[in-house]
Parts: sequence; C-alpha cells; structure tokens
Amino acid sequence: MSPLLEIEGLRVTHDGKPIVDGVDLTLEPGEALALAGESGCGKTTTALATMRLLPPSLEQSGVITLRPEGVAEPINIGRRTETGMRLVRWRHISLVFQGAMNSLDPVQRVGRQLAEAIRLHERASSAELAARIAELLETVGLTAGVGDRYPHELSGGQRQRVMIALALACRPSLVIADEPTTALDVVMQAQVLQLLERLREELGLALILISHDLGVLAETCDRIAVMYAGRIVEIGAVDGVFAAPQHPYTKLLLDSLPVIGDERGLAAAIPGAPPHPGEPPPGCRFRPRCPFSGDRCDVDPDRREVGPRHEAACHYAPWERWPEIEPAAAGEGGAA
Amino acid sequence: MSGERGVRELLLGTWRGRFGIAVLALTVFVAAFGGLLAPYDPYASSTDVLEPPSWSHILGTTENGSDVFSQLLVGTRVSVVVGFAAALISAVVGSIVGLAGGYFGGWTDRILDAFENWFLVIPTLPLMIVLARVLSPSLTVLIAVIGLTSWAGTGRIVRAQVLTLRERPFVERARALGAGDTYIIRTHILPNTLPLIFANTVLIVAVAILSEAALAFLGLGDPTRISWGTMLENAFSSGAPSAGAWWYVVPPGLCITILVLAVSLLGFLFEEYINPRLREAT
Amino acid sequence: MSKGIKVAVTVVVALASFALALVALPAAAQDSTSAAPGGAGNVLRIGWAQDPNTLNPFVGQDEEAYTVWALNWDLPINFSPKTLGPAPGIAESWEVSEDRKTVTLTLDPGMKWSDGKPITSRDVKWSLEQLGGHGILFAGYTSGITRIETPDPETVVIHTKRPDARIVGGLFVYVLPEHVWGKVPLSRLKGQYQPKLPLVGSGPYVVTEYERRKIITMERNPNWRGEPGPYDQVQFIRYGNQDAVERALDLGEIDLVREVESSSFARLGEQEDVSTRRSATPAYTQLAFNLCPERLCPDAEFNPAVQDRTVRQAIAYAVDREKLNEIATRGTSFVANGILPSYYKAFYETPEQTYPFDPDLANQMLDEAGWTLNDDGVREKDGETLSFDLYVRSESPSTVQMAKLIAEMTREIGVEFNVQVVSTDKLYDLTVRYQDGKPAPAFDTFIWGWGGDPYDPSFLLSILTTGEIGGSSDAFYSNAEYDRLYREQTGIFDTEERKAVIQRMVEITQRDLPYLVLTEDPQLQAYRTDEIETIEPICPEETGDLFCDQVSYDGVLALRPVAGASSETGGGNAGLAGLIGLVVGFIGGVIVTRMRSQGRDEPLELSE
Amino acid sequence: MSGRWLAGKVGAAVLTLVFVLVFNFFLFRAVGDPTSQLARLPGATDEQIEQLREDYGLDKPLLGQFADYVGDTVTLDLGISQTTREPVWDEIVAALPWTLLLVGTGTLLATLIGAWMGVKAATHRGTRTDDGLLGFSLFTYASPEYWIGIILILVFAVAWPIFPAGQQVTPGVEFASWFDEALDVVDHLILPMTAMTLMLLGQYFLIMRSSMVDVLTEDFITVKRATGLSRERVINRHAVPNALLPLVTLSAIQFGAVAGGAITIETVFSWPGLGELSFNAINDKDFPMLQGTFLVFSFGVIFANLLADVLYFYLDPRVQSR
Repeated sequence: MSPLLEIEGLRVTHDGKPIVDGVDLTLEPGEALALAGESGCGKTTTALATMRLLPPSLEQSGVITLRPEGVAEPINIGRRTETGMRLVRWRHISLVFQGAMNSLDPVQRVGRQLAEAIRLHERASSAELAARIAELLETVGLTAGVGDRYPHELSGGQRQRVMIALALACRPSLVIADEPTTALDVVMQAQVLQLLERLREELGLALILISHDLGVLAETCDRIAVMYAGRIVEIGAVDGVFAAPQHPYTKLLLDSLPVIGDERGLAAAIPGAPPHPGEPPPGCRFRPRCPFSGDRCDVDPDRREVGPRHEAACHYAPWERWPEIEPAAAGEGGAA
Repeated sequence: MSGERGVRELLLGTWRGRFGIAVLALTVFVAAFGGLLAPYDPYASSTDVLEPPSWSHILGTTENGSDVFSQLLVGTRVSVVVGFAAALISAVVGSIVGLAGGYFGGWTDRILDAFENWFLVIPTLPLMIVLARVLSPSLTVLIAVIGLTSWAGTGRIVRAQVLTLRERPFVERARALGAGDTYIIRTHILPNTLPLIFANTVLIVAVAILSEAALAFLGLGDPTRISWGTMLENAFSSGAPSAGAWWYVVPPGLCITILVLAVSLLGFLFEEYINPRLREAT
Repeated sequence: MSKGIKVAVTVVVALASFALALVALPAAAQDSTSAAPGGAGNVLRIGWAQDPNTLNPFVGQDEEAYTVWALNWDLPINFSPKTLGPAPGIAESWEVSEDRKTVTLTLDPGMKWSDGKPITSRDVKWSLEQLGGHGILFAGYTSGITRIETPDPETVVIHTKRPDARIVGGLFVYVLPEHVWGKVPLSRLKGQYQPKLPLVGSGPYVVTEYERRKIITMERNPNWRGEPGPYDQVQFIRYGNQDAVERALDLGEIDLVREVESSSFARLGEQEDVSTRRSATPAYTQLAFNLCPERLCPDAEFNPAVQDRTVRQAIAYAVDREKLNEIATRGTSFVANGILPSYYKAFYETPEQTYPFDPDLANQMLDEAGWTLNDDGVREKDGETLSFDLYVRSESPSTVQMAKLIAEMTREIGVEFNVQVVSTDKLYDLTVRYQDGKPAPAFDTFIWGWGGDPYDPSFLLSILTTGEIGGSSDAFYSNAEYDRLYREQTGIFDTEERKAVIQRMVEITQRDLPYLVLTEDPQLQAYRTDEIETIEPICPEETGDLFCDQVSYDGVLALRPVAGASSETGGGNAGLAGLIGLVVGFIGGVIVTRMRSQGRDEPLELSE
Repeated sequence: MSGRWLAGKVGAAVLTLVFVLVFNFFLFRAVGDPTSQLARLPGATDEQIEQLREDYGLDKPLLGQFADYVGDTVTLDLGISQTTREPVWDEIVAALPWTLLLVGTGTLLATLIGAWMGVKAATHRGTRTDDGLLGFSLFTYASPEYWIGIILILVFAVAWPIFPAGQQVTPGVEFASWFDEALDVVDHLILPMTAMTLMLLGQYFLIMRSSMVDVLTEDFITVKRATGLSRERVINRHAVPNALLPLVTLSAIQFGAVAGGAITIETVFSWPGLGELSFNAINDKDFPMLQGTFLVFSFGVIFANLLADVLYFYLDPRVQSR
C-alpha cells in the first residue's frame, strides 16, 4: 500500500531565508503522526504548507503528494492551481487549529459555519444538511442545539469539539491538528484527546498531531517526528523513540517531560534558544545547545536510519547509553 | 524602552519621522521669522489684483493686490501659536481631570467622567463656534475655546492609564509606607503617564490647527491677524475660486494639510512607540 | 455555475452597462435643457449673495429688501430717476399750502392694488401712521408730521409742525394696502408677521414666490398703472456667497448682478458677453475726528490735538485722495469733496475748499501754528504731539489700506497715525462709549462710512448736527450755525434755494473738518450683454451715472432683453451624465474583471 | 441583560442631552442677553429695554427662566430668529432634510468607499496599492474639508464647469417632473457630497484597514481558508463582517466631525441646510438661531451615537449576551 501523504524536500523560505529547511515525511492511511518541537521550529509552517495555506510572503518548494482513498490519481499539491487546491482542502485534508478561542468566526452561528464547509464540497439539501450537522455535533459529544449558538457562547472545550466536528464535516482522510489542546485545561485536554483518538479509530482517519507537549503526543500517536530549527531531527515509532531517543534534542525534550504542558518549563529544561532556521549555526544546528557535542558536529549531519524504521540526524547515533550530565551545566558546556 | 536613543531612532529612522520633523522645524522657523522673510508687507494692497504667479509675486496676489507668499509666511505664526497653545491647554486640563478622576475615583471620578463624556460626544466645531461667537474672536479667545473643548480625549486616556497605575505594586507600596497623594502622583503616577499625555497632545496639535483654520474660515478668526484660515476665508469670499485664482486658494490649504499631516504622523509614531502593539497593526 | 454560463453573464452585464451609459448620457443632458426656466427670454434673473431676511417692512432691515419693495410698492410721492425730482406716485398731484405746513395729496381715483381693490387715502394715512410711526427704517421720515386727514378717498392732507421739504421731496414710506396689513395687530407686524403672497402691491411687479435663502419671484402686476414691464417675471436668485454669484453670471445662469466686489469688477468687465457699470451712490467713506466738546463729553479719551482745526486742515492737505481711490479701491470709487456726495446732483456743487493735495502748504500751516518736529519726526507743541490713533475695521480691507496710506502720507508733514485694525464691534464700542450717562468716545480718529437716503440728503446732513450727539453722530461735532442751517433747509421746498443753504453747510464742515470725506462709494454692477441689450442711462436721463435701483422701479422698467435670447442654464447636467456613465462603466468593469479573475486568485495573506 | 445594556446607553444619551440644555441655557443667558444687543442701539429707551426683558422672560428668577426654557425646548419652541423673525424651529425643520441628505449620502459613500479601500489595502499590505491608498487617505484626513470643497469648485465648476457649485436645485426653474427635479438635486449634490465623502474617507479607511489587518491575523481566517473557501469569500463573508465592527463604534466618534463638516461644506456650497443656517447666524449674530442649530446638532450627534451603539448591538452577537 502506498502512503497517504508523502512530503519530499519541503522548503519554505521568507526573503530567501529558510523557515522549513528540507522536511521529508510519509504518512500511511489511518496512521497518527506526532510532530514535536519547540515553538518556532517550523511545525505549523509545515502543516500549513501541506495545505498550501502559507501567506504570499512565504515561498514553498518540494513535492507533496496526497493519495486519498477513492481517488485514482495521486494529488500533487505543489502543482495544483489555487482553484484546484480549494477542492482538495477540507475534502481530503482538514485542520484543527491551535487556540480554540479564535478558530471560529465570532459573528456567525456555529451551525452556519459547519454548513458552509459542507456545502462547499458537497451538494446537500437543507434537511440533509441539518441532519449532517446534528450528527456531526453528536459525534463530537455535543447536542444538536449547539449549532444555533455563537462561538462566544460556548466553553473552550465545546469550541474545540465544534472545531473537530468542522474538521470531520467532509470526511477527510487526513486531519492535521495543530496544538488542539493548548488553550484548554487539563481535564478538557484529556477529553479532547480521547475524542480525537476515538474518532480516528472509528473513521479510519490519518492524523498529524502537532504539539510541543510530548506527553500529549505519546498517548495518541503511532509515530513521532521531532523538529528542530526547520528540520526533522528524529523520526520513528513512538514507543521506540520514547524508549531510546537517538538525538540529543529528543533526549533532552523527554527529560523535561514531567513539566506537562508548561512551555516555560520546557524552555528551561534546554538552556539557550533555538536558532532561527534562516540563520543556522555552522555545522550541526543543535550543537550550541548540545551537551554531548563533539568534533564531528562541525559538519551538518544528514538524517539516517539508526534503527528499525527509526531515523535520526546525529553523527553519534545510535547512542547506546547517554552520558550523565549536570542539567544546570549543560547549557554552558554547549554554548562554549 | 531605551530612552533617548529610541526616540531618536523613532524620529529619524523612518520616513514618517523625518518628514514630520522636517516640516515641523521648517514651520516653527517660518512662524518665528516669517515676517522677516516675507518679500512684501502682507497687508499692503496694490492695484495688481489677483495676479497669477510671476517673478515679482511667486505665488501671485490676493483680491487686494497683496502678496500671497508673504501672507502665507506671516500667517504661519497664528496656526502654530494657536495649535501649540491650545494643545497645551488641552493637555493640562485633560491631565488634571484624568489624574483626578483616575486617582481619587468615587464621586470625583463619576462627575468628571460624565463631564468628559459630554465633551467627547458634543460636536466640537459647533461648540467652538458658539463659544467664539459669544466671546467675540481674538487670538486668546481662539486658543482658550479650542483648548477647552478638545481635552476630553486626553482626559479619557490619562484616566485609564492612572487606573491601572494605581493598582501597581510600587504605588501600593508607597501608599503603605505612608506617602501622600501629591507625592505619589508626582513621583509615580505622573512620570508614567507623561509619555502618553505627550503623544496625545501632539495629535491634539493637529486638531487645534484644523480647528483654528475652520473657525477663521467661518469668520471667527482673530480679525487683526492673518492666518491660513483667514486667507482661505478672504479668498473664498472675494470670489477667487470663480476667478480661477488657484494660486490664492491652493497654498494656504496645502500648508494646513502638510503641517497637520506632519504633526499627525509624529503623533502616530509616538503612540506606536508607547504602545508597541500598534506597531503590528499599522 | 458552469464556465459557459459565467462567460455569457459577463458579456450580458458588460453590454448592458455600456448601453446604459450611452442612454444615460444624452438623456441626462437633455433633462437639463427641458427643465430650463419657463418662458425663456422673458425672465430677468438677478443674482445676489444674500436675500432679504423678511419681506415685512416693519422689521426688515436689509438693503436687498428695498430692491424688492421698490418694485412692489409706490411711495406717496415717487422719485423720478430721470429728473431727480419728485414724480407722481400714489399721489397723482400735490399742493403745498401758503405757510408750507400743509401738503395736500390727490390720488388717481382709478388706481387699483394688484388684487383689484381700489387704492384710497385710507391706505396712505394708515401707512404713514403705522409703517411711518413704527417701522424701524421709516420712523425718521414722519417725525415732522402732526396730523393726517382723509376728507375723501382721493385726498390726503398732511400737517407738519414746521415746513418740511421731505414730505414732497423724500417721504420714504411705502404705501401698503390697509385692507391687508391693517387687519394684523401692530404687535405682530413688529414681531414675526410674514406677509402673505402674492404680496399685494401697487408697483409694476409683485412678489408671487418667496423661498427664503433661495429665490424671490415677482410677476407683472395686472393693475399696474403704467406701461407693462419688459419682463414677465423678475427673479432674485440667492447664491449664498459672492463667489457663486459671479460664477453664475459667468455661466449665464443669471443676467444681472446688483453688486460686484471691487476686486472682481475689472475681471468681469473683460469677460465675454459681460458688461460692467459703475455708478455713484449716496454713500461715502470718511476719516472722522473726535471733536466732542468738554461740556458734552467730560470723560472722552483722545489726544486733544485732534481738536485743533489747523491740524485737521493740514492733514486734509497732506492726504492725496486721488491716490487713495486709485490704490485702496482700485479706482472704482469716486474722489470725494465734502460731506455731500455728488450723487445728489440737484444739490451738489463742488465746494470752494476742496483741500487739493499740497503737503508743502500743510507743512507751512503747521510751522506757522508753532508745531515743531521732534527727534522722531513727529510735530509737537506745548507737550502735545501730533500722534493719533487711527481705527479701521478689519472687515473692510480697503479702508485698512486707506489708513495705511494716510499714515504714510502724513508722515511727510510730521503727523503720526497709529493704525489700529479692530473689529466692527470694537470700533462701535469705542465710538458709542458712555460714562455716567454721557457720551465718552475713546478714539482720536477712525475711518468708516455712511450711506444716505436715495433722494433726500437730509439724513447725511443730520449726522453732524448737535442733536445727533448721543444718536448717529460719531464725530461729536457741534456748530450752532450748522444746526440752524440744517433746520432751515428741511423747510425749503424750492430746490435752488435749498441747494444754496446746503452749500453753506458744506462749506462750514469743509472749514471745520469733523470729517475728511475720502471717497464716494460706487455701486458696481455687471450684466450679460447676450441677455440684456442695454442698461439705459435713465438715472438721471442724460448720464445715467447714478444708482437708483433701490428707490425706483424705473431701473428695471428701462431694461430691454436681447431679442431671442434663451435663458439656457450653463453647465447643465453634463457632469452628472458623465458621472453616471462612469459609475455604470466602473461597476460593469468590476463585474467583468471579477468574473475573469475567479480562476486565478492569489493566496490570502495569513499569518502563522 | 441585553435590555439593561441598551437602557444604560439610552440613559447616558439622555444625560448628555440634559447637559447640553443646561450649557445652552447658561451660555446664552450669561453672554447673549438679547437686551444687551438692543441696549447698544442708541434709540432704545429704558422702557423698551424693560419691555424686551419681559418679552424674553428675563425678569423672572433664574430657576424660573430655566424651567421656561426647558419647557419651551421640549415643546420645540426654540424662540424667534432675530433676523428672519420666523420661529427658529420652522427654519430648522426646513433646513434639516437638506443636511440629512448631504450628511447621509456623504457618510454612506465614505463608509462604503473607505471600507472598500481599507479592505483592498489590508489584503494588499505592503504593496504599491496599499501605499497609494494610505497616502491618499492620510492626505484627505489632514486637509480641511472646506478647502477640498473650494478646490472641487475650482476644478469642476470653474476650470471645467460640469457641475453646479452652489444651491441644491437650479433656481427659478420649473421642472417637468419630479424625476427631473431629483436629477437636478443630484447634480447639485455631487460636489458637496464629494467634499463630505473625502473628509470622512481617510478616517474610515484607516480604521477599516487596521481593523482588517487585525482580523486577517485571526486563526479563523486560516481555518476558513483551509475549508476550501476562496480568498474572496473568506474576505467578504468572514473578514469584512468582523472588521466592520470596530468601524461602527469608531465611526461614532466621527459624528461630531460630520456636524462640523456640515457647517463648513454647506457654507462653501451654499447648501441650504443646518450648517448654512448656523453660518448665517454667526454672521448675523442671531443668537436664538445659533442656539437652536447647536441644540439640533448636539441632539443629532447624540442620537447618531446611540444609533451606532444599537447597530453594534445587533451586529456583534458578543455584546448581546453581555
């Protein structure tokens, strides 16, 4: 079976400076892929590039191929016209956006927004439409009456459920969920994640889940890709990566896990700030922050297979054992 | 905020800042020395009536045969003086009302706020007209009328700022240590409000210049002084438009426009400087 | 929607908008011509900047109102613009008694108001008593009348205290129809009464339409006793400002402008199809001196040197009035000689003393009087300096200019004028200042003007009488001889005899110089030569150099429309038509481009 | 809840109106005593002055005068114009429709064009279109509206005389039909309306532009695009309605400027509305008229503000549940 989504050599540049610098990814139908990394490493940009939704000031290149079920010809996203792209969007790929607060038009009723999306891709009578909307809302655990409400009349969790319902409106084969739980409290987070997982199983969706919160990803996903400064530095099965990370960055991220969902805690765990993808340091991009760096790190490493279906971009991988480090001193050592 | 350097960067680093500063500097210079630069007595009439621009009169002549260019130079002073003086009055009144309302709260605030609201809603030009007519126009009356009718915006902004400052830890600490109201206002509230007052006042200058011109155009200017507004009034009432005397009609209006534009741009810049969120939006 | 349908719709929309634009253009242009004034060529359209605030003569005060009233109503005895003497009005004839204290008017029994009711002596009596007694502008003319009798409908007998030449020469009180106005209580007449239209009248035209701030239309009075007027209608069109009036004349929207700015007078004269006319009026601009005597004005504030006659005479010699006229009013005014404007042809004669420009003589006079130059070049004597405040009104740029020129001129003789430009209100306050119930004028000199009655000079002459101190007098001049002569002339019915007395008054004031009259104000008119054939020189008959439109309808009656002139409105709706076309075209264009661009739209700018 | 919000707004408006009444009363009582005008006429006797004081009710105590004044104002008795001797209210009623026509069409056009330009600029941010529109509106924002009016006259009525520059209809013309007359009014309306539009345009544009820029950065715009909506539809259906909300509130601030513009623009074009009425009152020192027009302008602005609040209330569902 050929993969549902194939991204090869995706580059996104702004004024010639890369933001995403050569991302390769494949996704099987029904698979859940986690995309992890600190803020600004290019996760959201990659997601938007997949739907060709980047602002005109950003240029994207590389090949993105989508092979949805029931469509004979593979869809080459890079070469589609804008009109052609509009047919692909939501029909095949949909998006659950970060920041549940602002993802819905505040001056339109929820039902109308759902109807708009459905109508765009399918012919449906008003009665059918109403039934579909009610069904969708019930699927995500809401009552049909929510359709008559305005977004601001809903709680954060309800709104995110509406967003998920919206994402499912046209029965896509791929849903990209970008930080779907960030703005929610812990209880809500768990509910939304459970919902996503349930739906994926029931509907056979493929899912790309974007988060900086590894805990969230571990529960939901099959595979994980870790991004750093515009690149995927490690990719593999969740179990494998969590058990034996093969890139120092992943390792440090995992070490910081106890601080769930707290961005500040995460940043504090790895001293220093990630470089801008447009102006990477010479050699390995992670070197300035890496406590394990060595002489070979002068050369930018390629991503390579380091285990079964497990790739990492580190010269020293596979790591048998990680050297002990003093967490506080790590930054200084790396920066030196 | 990086203080002085930030301001200099702000004023000279953008074309808006450079334009604003250049126009303002030139205008103030002309306001001060315009009388000396003027090639003719701006009040002197001659038999060369509504002459188009020529080498002897580079902007032509008025309906009385006066030199338009000379009038333009001399008229700068009224616009500048009224603009700045009225804005100053407006800033002082607005700050006092805003400070008092915001700091003391309670009934003081409620009454002042109602007052402020009223001034915000009432159409300003009609109000100015009524006041100016009743008081019979002169430069002082103009300044007072414009200043006293345009402070409400400043008051509103200052009040909001003071309300947030009042709850800040350093103010509460000072109060806990037994500092008096005047002391707190002087050392904590005012210094933190001044930049805001300043930026807003710059914008009021633009409003004041436009107001003076409008009043003068309606015949409520200081009758003894030439200003850009009175020039427009004279041009209009003497039939210059019909005579096609663009050289008499265009320059005063253009001067007002450019000066107001420059001052407004500076005001916007200061606002952005104080409130960086605005920088994103515009 | 399939692509085929889109294309079809695009084409249809584009075609439709184009067609609409084509249709709208000529249609709109045509509308304006079809909507041109009714009865083309037979309407006299007069433009003005301001219209009368009311047509009620009891309260109306505008100059413009006179123009309308003068066409609508006769006076008891009219003024003949042709001869500048009395002419039949409501009264067909009149007779002055032996003692000159009784005037008997005889009315034409056949005369009718425009509504068909007869004009009777009751109308005259009522008007003289009510309008003459209570109208703001008319009360002065009837002050000498003691009793009015109406023995029969055709006869009015007017008794006066003293002989009063104004009864025959200047009874400037319109005769209103008593059967209309008499029904209204006086308090309402003096209040907010607005007369009903058509305004019942006795003149050649009566007001049939009055839309304030817009238009006054007058139509022929069917019962007018004379030759029917040359126009079916006379319209007064109000434009709000002088600029618009002159533009309307340029465009041919109007035929005549009653009053043109001196600044645009020359320009309009050069315009194609436009002619201008400059005529004398009974108005002048004067340099006034504060002559208030100590006994009348103990608290007056002024430089006492202003009351030195030699100083005033020297100033008069030093002021070049020709030059003032040439520069300040650009030659549109007339140089004045004394307090009687040359407009009053029947009474005017150039006075013996005219103070021709002679600075040397002025210097010599001051030298002889002992005024010596100080270090500043200003003359002084016994601690008094010849340095005076000269007030001028900011509203009047030409007098401001005069003041500056005078200051320049008198520097040559060591007299200093400090020109003070003030508002009219301020100058008024300075001149009518009172202290403890007595006048206390606070000025040395000022420049202002006066306008007199159109055919009787008494008002202008009265200003300098002692009786007017506390009233109209603003020089506070007091001269017993002058006062006596003034009273005398009001009782003289014979023009030549009266002229001699008036001459003596003029000579007295030329000697004492309470006023140095600088210029006589002109009336500047402009009219379209393609609409009005000529403005016949009827006022007076030979020269036509006087302005009497306000007093008499003869001015309008003498106009002749150009044969076949159409009152086409300039401009039309061409602009509107063009705009409609433009908008329609634009909308069509937008629709077309929009449909075409549907296929290739760019990604929307979105932030991450 | 929502009822209370609305009631609060109405209450505030009424309070402001009361303020206007008090201000009007004292200002004109303090300085504009009509007898002070008459007393300056040398001919007036003490008796006449006393009579006048009585006529104007000035012999009563201040509170009584104020009660009279409020009573008169509420019954629309605004006194008699000193120049035309007509009731001030009648004159205002005659002038009001013309002002409403000018202000209404001008505001409508300015809102439409300003909003349209704002949308264009915001969606073409940083391009030449944006710079051009920004420059143009900053210019109109900074220039006096009556000057623009005079320039319009200079260009379109003098140099290239295609539009009439004064009055509201061609004077002295009998029209064949109401349609012709309407067309003639439109012809006369165009220049003053353009001046009014240009005066307001800049502010509306700037508001709309920044509001639109804000909205376009909102997540829901990305989401809408992601659902496959076309760029135009996202802008028109989702971005614009949201961006219009601040325009409604902020444009309320403009109403005062509209009133000022009505005065100057009507003066320039001799447009027979309230503004020209005030201008004539200034020149004639017709205090009852000045007072009356000021009252009506104030009322109009307060009412328009209230209307904007109500409109906002209906446009933004978020307010309703507050």
